[in-house]
Amino acid sequence: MEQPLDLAPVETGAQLDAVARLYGAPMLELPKDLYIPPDALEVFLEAFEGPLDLLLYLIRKANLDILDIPMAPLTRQYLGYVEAMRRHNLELAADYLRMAATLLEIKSRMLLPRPKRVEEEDEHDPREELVRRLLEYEQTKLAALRLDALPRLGRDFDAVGVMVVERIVERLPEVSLHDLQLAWLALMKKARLTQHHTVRQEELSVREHMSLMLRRLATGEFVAFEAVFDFVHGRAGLVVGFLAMLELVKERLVVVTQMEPMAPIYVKLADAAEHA
Amino acid sequence: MLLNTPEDYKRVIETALLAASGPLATSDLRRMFEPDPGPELVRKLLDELRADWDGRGVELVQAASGWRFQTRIEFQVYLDCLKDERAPKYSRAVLETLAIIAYRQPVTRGDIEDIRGVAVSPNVIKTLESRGWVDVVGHRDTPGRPALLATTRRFLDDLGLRSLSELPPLVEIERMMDLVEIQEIAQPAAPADEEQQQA
Amino acid sequence: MLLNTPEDYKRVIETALLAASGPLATSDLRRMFEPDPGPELVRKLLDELRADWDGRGVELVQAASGWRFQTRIEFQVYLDCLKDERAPKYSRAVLETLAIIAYRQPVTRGDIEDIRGVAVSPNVIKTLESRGWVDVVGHRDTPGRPALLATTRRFLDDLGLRSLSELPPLVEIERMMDLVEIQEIAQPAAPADEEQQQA
Repeated sequence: MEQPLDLAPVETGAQLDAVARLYGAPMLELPKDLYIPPDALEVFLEAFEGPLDLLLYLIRKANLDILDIPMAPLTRQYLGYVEAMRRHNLELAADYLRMAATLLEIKSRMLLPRPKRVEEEDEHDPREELVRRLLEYEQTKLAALRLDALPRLGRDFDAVGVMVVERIVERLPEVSLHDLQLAWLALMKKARLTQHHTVRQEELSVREHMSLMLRRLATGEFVAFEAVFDFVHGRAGLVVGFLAMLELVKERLVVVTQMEPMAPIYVKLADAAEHA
Repeated sequence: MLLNTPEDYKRVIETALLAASGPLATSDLRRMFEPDPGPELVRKLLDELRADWDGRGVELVQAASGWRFQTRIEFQVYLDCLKDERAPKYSRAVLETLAIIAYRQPVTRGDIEDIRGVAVSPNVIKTLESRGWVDVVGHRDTPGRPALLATTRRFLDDLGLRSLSELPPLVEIERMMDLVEIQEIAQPAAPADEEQQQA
Repeated sequence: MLLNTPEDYKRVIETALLAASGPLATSDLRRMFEPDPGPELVRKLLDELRADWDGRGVELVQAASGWRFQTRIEFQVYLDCLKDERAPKYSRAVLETLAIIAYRQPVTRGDIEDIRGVAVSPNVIKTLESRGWVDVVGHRDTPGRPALLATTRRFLDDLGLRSLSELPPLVEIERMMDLVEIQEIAQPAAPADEEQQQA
């Protein structure tokens, strides 16, 4: 398949700009003689975004009617480029080869004699799909140019953003009861502690009283037994308080002393007692 | 500071818009006040503000996600002198891919490759994603479940558009068949570009 | 855009300062113009600008490294409403430790470690103490005399509880344990979060 490259005429550098503007891509013509410096070919092909772009260029350049593309010369030209690429050992993208096969197939189908009087709907122009793709791609190229021309933040204008002066107020995390509940649930699940660590409501009151009593005894002094209790909550409060006291004693957190039967009872923090 | 007159409200709105890091919706602006002045008053004050700023170097515009003060294009040539780096210039591959996503969304990478006739480099998509203009909005229910790409609100904001319907209309296929017109359309009407290159 | 009058220069300077990401020195501002208007004119225009902005929500100030527009402090209360900050959240370690102290008080750090199965970082306790939710109510009479931790009055107040017995009933928790797998718990089902995302 040794064909001379049937390229458009050589253009001067001055014309390059104009061509580039017409099609939105930098165009570079190859010299007409047979030897093409590999660099030039590479640069030429890099100007195209792919086979569709190259085909569009060839069609528009030659002023061809896109609805009635003469397949033979177009295919010949296209294959000329592909062959040149191959000869110069340029990495030939698979997309270019696929397009070559498509063009050859369309060309051969157009050479087939058309059956007479075929129903109109069945009569497809073999070029139809190619034309559709070319037009769709051209539409995309134009859309890209228009998008690029829209005023764009950072390039054509900037957003205004003056400094905000503020006194820093630290925001502390919020914790909801739900969060606590979930945390406890996760703990129980993780440690499989369900059996040992479930807490009943009553027990919570006891625990609260334990903390309260410890606070009351915080001075480390002996405190009269009655003074440790809360009388405002009535009987129930006293019961809970007593249970809390028993728990504190059991956990050896407090020491309860009585010098002799019927004498006043005193309570004191266990550690304070030890160091007294 | 107490707000008594509509003028006071306007000052607060103006200040918020001047200080905001992105566009503010009218609902955002209303959130600042207690009681809520309602959408009509806020809208009216925004219109007044826009008129107040007429003829200045900064204008109040409405983009997709709300209102924003932005510099006028004519002032960019001066502001560019203060910038350390030039705004990125996108390649044809990036711009064409963006155009396909913008006009035909949601699309897969395969759709883009079909239209452009070449493989899409992952860098092209990455460029658009890291600019915040494109993201994955789902997956097509076909083998491989390819990601569906769409443009973001940020894309509209950055181009000063309120919605996709404000994109320049696609050139109709029928018109493209006329070669002469194509030449006119294809003229990149971007004077800003040229200025930048000179700068 | 050509600049003819000092007023034109002032517009450009104002625009540059409004759009700048940091303070601009007069030397920066002069760089925008060709020919250089000189420091006196720029300084004079800056003074004029400062006066122009008097009484607005934004003021022109001279900082160490140059001039900048900034919001007036009185407007902070309004601008704060626009902040899209997520409320900070305590780590799981902090929440679990707090739950253990609340439900099992008074407890030592060792108790907490036994229940959680991992070492408790001193920072976790410090976080809860500095919040005023936990304090030391005594020491256990064992070797090392470890501190006994309990929740405070402030903890109850901040969570809107009158007493510890108003903590979520654990019976209910146990029932939940039977019904659901933990996976649902892993998702923070905080309605506040969703509201923020909509905003």
